[in-house]
This record gives sequence, C-alpha cells and structure tokens, in this order.
Amino acid sequence: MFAQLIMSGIVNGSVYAVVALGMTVLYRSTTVVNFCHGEFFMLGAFAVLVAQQLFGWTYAGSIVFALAMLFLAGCAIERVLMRPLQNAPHISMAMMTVALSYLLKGISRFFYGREVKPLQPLIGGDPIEIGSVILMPQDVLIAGFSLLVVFGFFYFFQRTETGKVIQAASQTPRGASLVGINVPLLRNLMWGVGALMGAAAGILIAPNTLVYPDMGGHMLIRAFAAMTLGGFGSLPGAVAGALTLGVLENLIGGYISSSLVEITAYLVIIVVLIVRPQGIMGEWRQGRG
Amino acid sequence: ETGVTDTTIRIGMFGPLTGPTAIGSLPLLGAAAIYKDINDAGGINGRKIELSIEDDACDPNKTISATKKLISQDQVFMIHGGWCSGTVMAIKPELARNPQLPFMVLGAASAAISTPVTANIFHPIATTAAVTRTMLDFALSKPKTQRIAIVSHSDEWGKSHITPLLDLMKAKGLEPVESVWLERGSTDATSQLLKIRAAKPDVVLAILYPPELTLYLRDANKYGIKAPTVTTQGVSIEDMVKRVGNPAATKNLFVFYPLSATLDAPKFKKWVDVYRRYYPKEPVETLSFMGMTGALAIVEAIKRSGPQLTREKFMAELNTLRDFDPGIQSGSLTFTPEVHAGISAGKMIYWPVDHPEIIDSYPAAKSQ
Amino acid sequence: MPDPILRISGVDVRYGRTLALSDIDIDLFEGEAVGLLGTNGAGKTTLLNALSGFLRPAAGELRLFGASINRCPPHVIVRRGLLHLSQERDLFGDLTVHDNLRLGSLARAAKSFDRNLERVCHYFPRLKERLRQRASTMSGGEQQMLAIGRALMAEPRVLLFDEPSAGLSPLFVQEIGAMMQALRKEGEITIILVEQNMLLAAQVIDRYYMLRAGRIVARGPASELEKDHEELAREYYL
Amino acid sequence: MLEVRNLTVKFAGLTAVDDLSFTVNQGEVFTLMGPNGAGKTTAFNAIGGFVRPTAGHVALRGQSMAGMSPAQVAALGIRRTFQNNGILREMSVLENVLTGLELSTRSSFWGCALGAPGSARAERDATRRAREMLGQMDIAGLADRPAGDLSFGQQRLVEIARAMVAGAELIMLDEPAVGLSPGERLHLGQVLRELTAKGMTVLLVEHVQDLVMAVSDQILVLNYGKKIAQCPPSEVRNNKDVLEVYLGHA
Amino acid sequence: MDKTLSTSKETGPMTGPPGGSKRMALLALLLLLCLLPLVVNDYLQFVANTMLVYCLVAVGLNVVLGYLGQLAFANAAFFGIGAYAAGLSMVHFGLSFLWATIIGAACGGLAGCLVGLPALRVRGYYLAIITLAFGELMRWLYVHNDPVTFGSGGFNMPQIAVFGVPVDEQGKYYVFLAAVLIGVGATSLLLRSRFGRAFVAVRNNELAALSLGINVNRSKVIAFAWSGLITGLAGALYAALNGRVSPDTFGISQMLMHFAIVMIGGLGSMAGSIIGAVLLTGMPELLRNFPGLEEIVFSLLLIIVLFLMPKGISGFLAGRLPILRERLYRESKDA
Ligand SMILES: Nc1ncnc2c1ncn2[C@@H]1O[C@H](COP(=O)(O)OP(=O)(O)OP(=O)(O)O)[C@@H](O)[C@H]1O
Ligand SMILES: Nc1ncnc2c1ncn2[C@@H]1O[C@H](COP(=O)(O)OP(=O)(O)OP(=O)(O)O)[C@@H](O)[C@H]1O
Ligand SMILES: [Mg+2]
Ligand SMILES: [Mg+2]
Repeated sequence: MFAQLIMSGIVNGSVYAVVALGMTVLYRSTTVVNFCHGEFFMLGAFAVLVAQQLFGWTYAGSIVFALAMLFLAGCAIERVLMRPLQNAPHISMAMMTVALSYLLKGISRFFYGREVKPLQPLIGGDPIEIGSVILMPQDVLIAGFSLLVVFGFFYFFQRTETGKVIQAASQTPRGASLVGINVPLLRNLMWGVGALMGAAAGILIAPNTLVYPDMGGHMLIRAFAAMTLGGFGSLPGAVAGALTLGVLENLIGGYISSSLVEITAYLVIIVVLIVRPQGIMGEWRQGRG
Repeated sequence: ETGVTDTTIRIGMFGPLTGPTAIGSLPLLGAAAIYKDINDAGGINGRKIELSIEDDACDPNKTISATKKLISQDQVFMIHGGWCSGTVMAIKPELARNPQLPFMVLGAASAAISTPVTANIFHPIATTAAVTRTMLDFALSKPKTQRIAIVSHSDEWGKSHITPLLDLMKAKGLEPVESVWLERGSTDATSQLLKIRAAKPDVVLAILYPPELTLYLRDANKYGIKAPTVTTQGVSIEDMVKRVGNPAATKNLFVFYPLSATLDAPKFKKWVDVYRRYYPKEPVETLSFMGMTGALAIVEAIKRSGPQLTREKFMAELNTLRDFDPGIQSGSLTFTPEVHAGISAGKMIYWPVDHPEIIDSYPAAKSQ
Repeated sequence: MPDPILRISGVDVRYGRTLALSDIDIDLFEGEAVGLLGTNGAGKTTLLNALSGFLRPAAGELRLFGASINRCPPHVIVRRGLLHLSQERDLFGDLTVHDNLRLGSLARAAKSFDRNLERVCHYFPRLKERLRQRASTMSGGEQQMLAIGRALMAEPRVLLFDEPSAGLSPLFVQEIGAMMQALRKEGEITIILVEQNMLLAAQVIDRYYMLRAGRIVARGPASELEKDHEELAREYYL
Repeated sequence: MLEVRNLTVKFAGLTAVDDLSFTVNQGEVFTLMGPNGAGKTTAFNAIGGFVRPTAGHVALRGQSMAGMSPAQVAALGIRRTFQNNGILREMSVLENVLTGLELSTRSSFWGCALGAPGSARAERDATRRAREMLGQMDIAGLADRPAGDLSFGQQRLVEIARAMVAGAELIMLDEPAVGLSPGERLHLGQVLRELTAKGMTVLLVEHVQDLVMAVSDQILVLNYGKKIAQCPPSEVRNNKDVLEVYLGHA
Repeated sequence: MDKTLSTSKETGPMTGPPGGSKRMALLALLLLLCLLPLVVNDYLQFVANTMLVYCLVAVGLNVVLGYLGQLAFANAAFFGIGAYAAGLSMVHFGLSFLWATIIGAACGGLAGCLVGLPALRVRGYYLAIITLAFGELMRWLYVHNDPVTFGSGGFNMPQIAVFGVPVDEQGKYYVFLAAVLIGVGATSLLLRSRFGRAFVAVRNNELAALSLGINVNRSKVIAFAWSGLITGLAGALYAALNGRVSPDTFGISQMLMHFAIVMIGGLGSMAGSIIGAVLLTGMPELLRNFPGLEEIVFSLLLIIVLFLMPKGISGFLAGRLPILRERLYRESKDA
C-alpha cells in the first residue's frame, strides 16, 4: 500500500507540477500570479473535445489544435487585457486575471454548464503492475511529460541568455527597455507559453477527471500550494513542491484520515510559511503584491 | 388568494439552473413540462399555471433571496423547488415564517427536510432515509454480506445520507468496515481506494456525485476492487456508464432508481414524450423525471380544491393524497398531516451489458 | 550645415492634464554635447523620457537620424543607438554586475562584449572588483557607475545623461567629466547632459539650454557657464 | 551627543565599515565624507538599526542603542533620509510630512476611531506643523500633489522636510543634495544652519563640496571603511590623504 | 451608539475639506435611507439589508487591501468567524442578538490579530496564500466539527430580537444601518488619523516608515485586527440577515466577491467601498432573469472598471465630483 500511495502521489504531483510550472514561468517573466491558469487548464481540455466532436479531428490533431489555440489565447489576453494595465498597481493585474477566470468559466458554463464530458486516455492499455504497484499507461505518460517540461524550462531560465533577459525584464521593466529589450513582446510570448502549459496539463489530466467548466479551480489551489512549498518563482521548487504535495496527500489520506486530503494543501502552506516564509527553495525576493 | 386570479395560478420554482450542479435543473424542466402540458390541455378549473422560475445555483444564500422574491415580489401561490438539500434547509426558517405558503420539494432528498414534519413543506421524493434503507437492504440481500464499506462526500448532501444509513446499520448490528471521505473536485481516489481494498468489503456504498463516482469507479477497477458498488439516486446509470467509458468498471454498479421503469420502457414513453415535447434539446435522464410526480400532485390537489382555490384548501387536499401514482416514481405518493415524506420505496438499477435493468435484490432476480 | 542627428521641434509633453513641457526646440549635431539645465521640476527628466520613448509627446516631433521616433517604443530607440542613463538608474537589482553589463550589450553590441567590458572596467575599476556582486547591494555611487557602464556597453551613438554625477565623489566627478570628453573624442558620441554641477557641465558641453517650468528660457555657449556660477544660480534658479 | 565607538560592519568577505569611532556634539553639523563605497551609508544604517554591526557600539546621550530596531531608534529622536529615495509615493506631500510626525502626534487609537476631541486636536496640530515645515522648505505649493508625481529633486526636498518636521534631536541626511539645483542647495544649507542654531544636531553624508564646506562643523573622511581624517572644513583641503583619495587635485 | 452617531454627524463619516455642503448632502442621504423601509417590499428590503452588510465587508477589506496594501485573502474567513461566533453563541448559549453581534465582531477582531501575525513575516503572494489557506482551514473546521458547528449543512439562527423586541426585515434594516454608520464612521475617522497614514506608509515603503518611527508590525496587526473586527461585525449581521449559517458561504468565491467589490468601488476609498457593495450586491438581483449571465456580466464589469477606471468607480467620480474626494489627513479647521 505504501508503495502504491507514493507512486500515485508522484503521478498526481506530476500534474500539479505541470500546472505549477505554467504559473511559475509566467510569474518569473511577468511577476503576475495568474488566477485564470485553472481556466487555461480547463479550456485546453475543452478545445480538444470541441475539435474532436465538432470538427471530427483525430486525437493528435485535436491536441495540436488545442495547444495552438491556447498559445494564441494567452498572447491575445496579454495584448488586449494585461498590457493596458502594465503601469497599474499589481493588484489590478491580479484582479484582471481573476475577472478573466470568471469570464472564461462563465462562458464555458454557458455552453457546457450541465455537461461533464469524458475524454479518452491519451494512451490506453491495461494497467501495468510492478510488484504491488499498479499504474495506468496514462500515468506514466503524465510523469514523463512533466519531467521533460521541468528540465526544458530549467535549462531555459538557468542557462540561456533569453532566460536571463526574461527574468531581468520582469524585475525592472524600465531598465530592460533601457537596454533595448522588447519587453512587451517577451511578456506576450510568455503569456502564450503559460497558457499553453496550462492547456497541456489540462489535456493530460482530463481523461482521469472528465472535462467540466469547474475543473480548473481545484487544480489552481494545488498549484499555489506547490509553488508556496517550493518558493514562488523557483522552477525546481515548484516541481519538488508539487511532488511532495501529491505524495503527502496520499499518505495523509491513506494513513491518517481521508477527511484531511482536501486540506493537506492548505496545511502544507500554513506550516511551510510559518516555518520558512520564503518557501523551501525560494530566494527571498519580495513580491510586488 | 395570493397568486391566484380567475385565469391563472402563479407557481414559483427554483433550482440550480447554473453553476457546478446545473445538472439539477433537469428535474425542474421535467416539472415545468408537466405544467405546460396541463396548460396546453386547458388548465385546471379554468386556470392556467404561470411559472416564476428562479436560479438558486445550489447556493443557500441565493435561495433565501430567491424565495423572498417569489413570496413578496412575485406573490406566488406556492413554491415548487429545490434540488440541493442545503438550499431547502436554508429556507426552512423563511417557510416557517410564512406558514400559509405551500412548498413542494422538487428534488432535494435530505430526510431532515420533512422529518420532523413542517405543515407547509411537502416532500414527494424518496428521502435519503428511504434511499439508504433501500441501498442497505439491497446490499444485504446478497448472501453472506457482512462487510460494508462506505465512501462519501462530507457535504450536507453526503451527511444527510450517512446519518440515516449509520442509524439503520446500527439497528441491524452492523458497523462499516471502512468509511472514507472523498471530497468534491478530487482528482484522485487512490488513498481512499487502497483503504477500502484493505478492508476487503463485500459491498461498497458510494454516496458520491457523478464526477467523483466516475473517478471512484475507474480507480476501483484499476485497483481490482471486485465488490459491487451501491449508490444513490444522485446519479443516473446511463450517464455513469457513458462517463466511465469502461463496461468492466460499471457492470457491478447498482444505482438507486426512483422511477417506475427504465427510460426506454414502453410504459414510460408517455412521460418521455411530454418532456421531449417541451424541452427537445435537453438530455433525457433519470433526473429529468424526478420532479414530475410532485408537479402532478400539485395539479391534482389544485383540481380537488375546486374553483374557490385557497392555499389552506390546497394544503388540506395535499394532506389527503393517498397512494397517488401517476406511474412515474417507483412507489406511490401518500401525504398525511403526520407524514410529508410521501415516497418510501425505490428500486435498484444496473447495466449488465448494453442496457439498464431494474432489480430488487442481489443477485439480479429480475422483478419485471 | 549637416543634418542634425536629433531634432526636437515644437514638442509638448503632458502628464494627464498638466503641461510639463511646452514648445521645446532643440537641434543636436553629430559629435556635439548639449547641456540641459534648470531647477528641480523644470522638466529636464521629462524631456529625456520623451526622447527615449517612455513618454509620448502631445505635440511636435522628435527625429532621430532623420526618422521620426514619436511613436517608437523605448527598445526600438535604444536599438537605433540612443541610450538613456536615467535618474533612478533602473538597474537589475537581483542580477550581478556582470549580468547587468552583459544585458546592456545584448541589443546592439553583443559581439564586441569583451572589448566593451574591458573599456568599462578601465573607466570604473571598482566594477571590475565587484563583477559578482548583486547590483542592489552596491553603494549609491557604485550603482551610478554601473548604470553608466551598462549604457556604454551598447556602444551608443547618442547618450542622454540624467545627472551622471549624482552621488559620486568629487574625484570621480572629475573622472566622469574626463570620460565624457574622451567619449566624444574617440567615439563620435553625441551627448545630452542634464547636470546640476555647473563645473562639470561647463567642462563637457558645447552649448546649453536652460529650462524653467517646461519652457526653454535661455540658451547659449558653454563659456557663459564658466562665469561666476553663484550669479548664474541666482539668475536662473531662484 | 551621539557616540560611535569601534563600529565595524562586515558583509560576506567585505569589511564595509572598519573600526570607526567618532562623537557628534549637540547642535553641530557633522559630515561623513569619502569615496564611493567607503562605507558611509553602511555606517548610517548601522546607527539607524537597519544593519546589525559586527562589532562596536553606538550610544545616544550615553544610552546604548545596541540591538535596537529602526522604529526604536526613531523613537529616541533620530530621523534619517535615504540615499535612494524613501518617499511615500502614493501619499500627498502633506501626508508624507505628516508621517514624520507619527511619534509626536498624541492621538490614541480609540480616540481616533471614535472621534474624541483630544485626538482630533492632536491631528489638527500635526497638520499645522506639517504645513509650516513645507513653508520653511519653500514647497508649500506642492502640499496636495501626490508625492510620486514630483520630480526627483522635489521628492528629495519632501523627504528632507519629513525628516526635520518632528524637531528630532538628531537627523541623519544621506546625500540630501543629490538632484537639488544650486539654488535649492543654498537654501538647504540655510535651513540646516537655522535648525542647528535651534539645537538640532545633523549627521550628514554628502559629496557636494559647496554644501559641505558651507555648513559643516566637523568633517570625517572615510576610505575603505576606515577613518583617514577628522577636522573642521577649513583644514580638509590641506590633508594630503583626503586630496589623494577623495577630492582630487582639481 | 448615540455618542458615535453624533460625532460622526459632526464630522460626517466621509467629510473632508469641503465641509458644509457635504455634510448637508450626507444628512439628506441618511434621512432618505431611514425612510426607505416605508416604500419597499420584503424582498427589496432583504436586498437593501444585504447591501448594508456588504458595505461593512467592503470597508473592512479596504482597510487591509487598500490602505495597508497587503494582499490578504482572510476576510471571507473573518466574515465566517463573525457569523459562526454570533450564531453559535445564540444557539449554544442563548445570548441575545446584540451580545452575539458584539461577540461576532470581537472574534473577527481576534482572528484579525491572529492573521496579522504571519503578515509580519510573510508578504506579497505568500501572504495571499497563507491567508487563503487560513480561510479554507476554518471552513474545514466548520464542516468536520458537527457537534459544535453542525457540520456541512450549517444551522439556522434563532429569532432575532433587540432589547427583547423581535425584529423583522424592516427592523433588521435599522439595526444594520446603525451598525454601518458606526462601523464606517469609525473606520474613516481612524483612517484619516495617524493610524491610517501609518497604514499607507507601510504600504508604500516599509523601510522609510520604520525610519519615521512608525511601528510597522504594530500597524499591520492593528489594521488586520480592525479589518477583522469590522468584517466580523458584518458576519454577525449576515447570519442574522439570512437566518442561516453554513460553511460553503465563506469560501473562495465569497472572498473574490469582496475583492471585486473593493476593486470596482475603488481601492483605498470609503465611498468606493460603499458604491462597490451596493453595485455588486444589487447586480445579481437585477440579473435574476438571465441565469448564466451573472458570472459573465460580473467579470466584464470588473474588466471594464479595471480598464477605464484604474482607481475604481469612486476614483473616477472623484475626478469629476470634488465632493467625493477623500483625504487621509485631517485638515485643520482654522487653516
Ligand atoms: N508622473 C508624473 N505625473 C505628474 N506630474 C509629473 C510626473 N512626473 C513629473 N511631473 C511633474 O513635471 C514637472 C517636471 O518634472 P521633471 O521630472 O521633468 O523635472 P526635472 O527637471 O527632471 O527635475 P529634477 O531636477 O528635480 O529631477 C515637475 O513639476 C513634476 O512635478
Ligand atoms: N548587503 C551588502 N552586501 C555586500 N556588500 C555590500 C552590501 N551593502 C553594501 N555593500 C558594500 O559595502 C561598501 C560600502 O557601501 P556603502 O553603501 O556604505 O558606501 P557609501 O560610502 O555610502 O558610498 P556612496 O557614496 O557611493 O553612497 C560598498 O562597496 C558596497 O558595495
Ligand atoms: Mg529629473
Ligand atoms: Mg551611500
């Protein structure tokens, strides 16, 4: 049982990690914490569904379509909604993402309010048994994908010039302009990437959870917890936080009480922040909020 | 009388038209279809029914203001509404403050709504007490069933089932071998399932909404839990089979079934047609018919009250309703001044291969 | 006469409804250094911000190398070769000195990074000692050096200095003066200098413009500044 | 009045202030000078409780200030300005100056919440004093502008006014003249003189020589955290070390 | 109560410099408000009462969010704590409504202190998240402590009576109105005193505030406690308003509603809080006939305001109507 709890915890944690990474990337590059990331998550899954059912596309085609749509949506949102606010107080930007989250949820509820749609697994097949541990092929895919994304971004931010530029632009946008960095373009792209990451996570997990307008909300809070645990803005932190949270949830549910599963994330947040206010891996950077 | 003119009777309705539980708007539509059908057939005693429909989004506070609006702004004759137990519980004080106002529950099942009885609240569906009794009886009808595990939500709805269930079990000298919470919106049920698996139950009583039940069934299949799952009327079998998308995972699922026949049965066609006539685009599910008996009971009581319709007379007539059975619900409806929980029986349904079948006891000894 | 490198004609700048600059006309020729003087709140910084694209003029035209830059965003202007050394410095506080300089060279002169780095370290040996220190922990003067160094890394053709001597010690002020003169000589850099330190200004510039309440109230050759500056101060600043 | 003894501040591997000792007397303007990065601001921070000294101690009127938080230091009657702008951007100029009176406004919490007359009076007095101070600094006209909208130099003036308004015993000004026009510098010099005449003590860090020479009573020159000279302004120009590392031979 | 009312008349809860005409306008408004129950039915009265409660909520949140500038998500929890404390003390201990309200406010204030403590160490988004977690933890406690809190279903409030006289919807209105006048009046007085200035100073620049002798920690705790007190008071009234207290009411959507009210009304503005509260509690009622549009309209409204009125509706109006202008400092009468 222990091994199974750990393994499923890791699989769950991987999904949290992809969600948290999407938010972390955006936070790193714009200092905005995106409260509508959960909706990107939801829209990604819906886009696949729509492409499949309305246009009759193949699964792979639909996924490409969904990712592309969400990338464009992210860019558009930055251009239309966020850019005009770039000089506004930080909380206005946070509220804008909140408003957006309501809007996207409202719209999708308007069309799909009563429906909860199933999505077939990306890869089917029988459960894989390794000793006492049972995993679905989909689970393995999820874990593998998030590993890939994590390393990709880690490399990008830590090793490439562009990564550094993005970080610089987020801390001192005026300074970045002063050295000739196209700050608006960078922001725009990063929003696109953030949305795409959200969609990817959504598509990965949707076969397990079904597709419905509220599917993003619960994920968001887990991602927050993961980010807090690892320290805002830290990529490895987000991943470590997400995996820890996934495993903790399972262990607490399995060994203490299933009533605690839903608040594990919150307990973790509170304990971590009281003991170490900057998260486990976070450097002490003051958020502008 | 309030809400009544020479040609109309105004009835207020509310239900979750929007929000995460918007699926609960289906019973409202079913009831509304009955009213429209009656109107198209000429109305009752020369009066047509006018509906004031409010959205409660399954939110108790919204329901309170909706009720106040129906009562004092729209001046309705009576209210027929409530799919979420929490919303109906929330307006009980308001209803107590307006003892002359008749209230018919639309689909909320919590036993606490009608027990103890409130004079103006009528409950024409199988209450959670009735549902859990049926579920338990069904579970115990399987030979040698000893070990019962429970998985449930911890919200009001979940607890309104758990409480009577545990009481019933205790009365039979039983204890659940394992009892776990699965929260709404969960994306994983591993820890709960492993606990259940470790308890080696003969049967699992699942008090879950559709999304979580889906998750549960899929994971149960994955972890090789073979015990049958018995669940409430909160889900419909067709929907679950579709959602889970894996026949192996649903073949051992038994759902409390509030209706008299499967939706595709010829004898039920009449009701499906009524519903389709007025809501051709809406899904036809078990839920769609849960409000109909209440609506028909209202129509019946209004009819019996005669042309001089008053609330008082109307409630008196409701209280005399005995074995009222239009053929929708699995049992007949009886209201007495002492008992407003009008339906006390139900059946179980399952999906052996490619269509649903109604059964009374396990193993499937067919009842019809 | 050759065409001006930078032409400011009839420029107005507004903050909401208040007019911060009105009808500014300045022409700047290749290799020239022009001083912009004025009391606090006269509008000097506002003018520089308009030139570097952070503010849009409400009227008038700005032309850099013959092309209008009225609607250009800051990064485009920087890439054309106009660098602004701002009063707030706008350094990347969390990055090291080295990274700050590296980013400074990225847009225009990424290839000649090493050469430029050497040059900056030559002007400011202190930076060389502290290449690994985080910019935000540097002392005020050191940050000023870094800001100047970062601007130089881009091999600017026009440099806007907003009080470069702010916070620098007297010895360093002299060195900066020397540096600016050297820049003009070797690199054909054109300079706009905002400065409260008359001595420094007089050393570097050819001509000056005096701003008051958003208007140009006087102009003249640098030699005028070298007369008794107590008197100048009384004349223009009080 | 202020006594600094053997003050040492180290940052990872770097000694920013090295065994610094000096005494400031009441009513004088005491100036710290020195090349960039000599440790002047760090010394200020150590006195004001913003960094913890590695060694040494600081005392005001014989009372040790070891381990005090910035707020406690302020409560002793010490105010400071910041080299990199400590303006409260979203408040008006008048409110900025009013916050300088935080400690000397005798209004109580419940008094304020319930509108008690005593507290209301205290608040009104504070406003009057703040306006007077703005007048003294010649920026009364800016009183209702949001401080964040002011020019750099104007903000400096507000910050100085805010430090001086409460009539603190000791004010520490970190390069107050940066960004000020020559006219304002002259004016600042006058104001400082007036205040010291009333018994206020000033600890000044400044590179602008006109101001330093005009107002200082004592000058201490630092280099690499170490004191290299301490003398009245008239003698500074004769000190070879100082010319060498700081003033240059201009 | 009388005392505060009279003093708030003296200066007016929101009066600033213009003085006279503003005071008259406020008095007239107050009079109109007092007459309102004569012309509305029970339902509209209920809506009006809800608006009053949310006025307090918005004012309470604004203290922390708009003035202290801390991104804290705990106010829905304070709201819940106020409601539960008031409700449970009536149910379990049979306290009278007035005492229960006081207890609700006090518990809110205590919770505020408690949340203020992490705010000393944790800031920015970390604070946002730890406060969010606090709120959810409280909700979990309500759900899983059936014997005390009656679990996920919540509980019904006993009949409300003031000085032994049972109050109906109209009666509640007057009680609520008095509470709002006291709460809003005291808050705006406080904000215009040195305490309010300290809050804003902390928001702008903690280091500078420290150097001015502002006790940053104390200011934070005070602001949180006051915010908790006002919001707890609102919670107690909310319990009385609905006659029912249940845990789901005090979740994240409640919190976002509060945020939206404050942002739409105007950060750091008392008048804005009130405008926002009235607007956003009124809106869902107006949209009753368009189910499904509420979320969309709500978010569009928020987006439009963020776009066109960066300082919220009150900031927008204050640019045009000087009477709405608010200042932090208290102007001397004779200057
Ligand atoms: N963001 C702003 N909003 C409104 N007014 C502003 C803003 N920035 C500057 N001002 C006003 O515009 C005028 C010019 O300001 P500017 O910063 O250009 O002055 P400056 O000449 O650079 O002064 P200093 O020497 O003090 O730096 C000042 O009166 C200032 O108050
Ligand atoms: N947190 C820190 N970490 C590392 N080094 C620091 C830190 N703070 C200051 N220093 C270094 O300590 C030295 C002294 O800094 P300080 O700010 O006291 O100089 P200063 O005398 O005020 O110079 P300036 O005249 O340029 O303002 C500088 O070299 C600076 O880089
Ligand atoms: Mg300037
Ligand atoms: Mg310094």
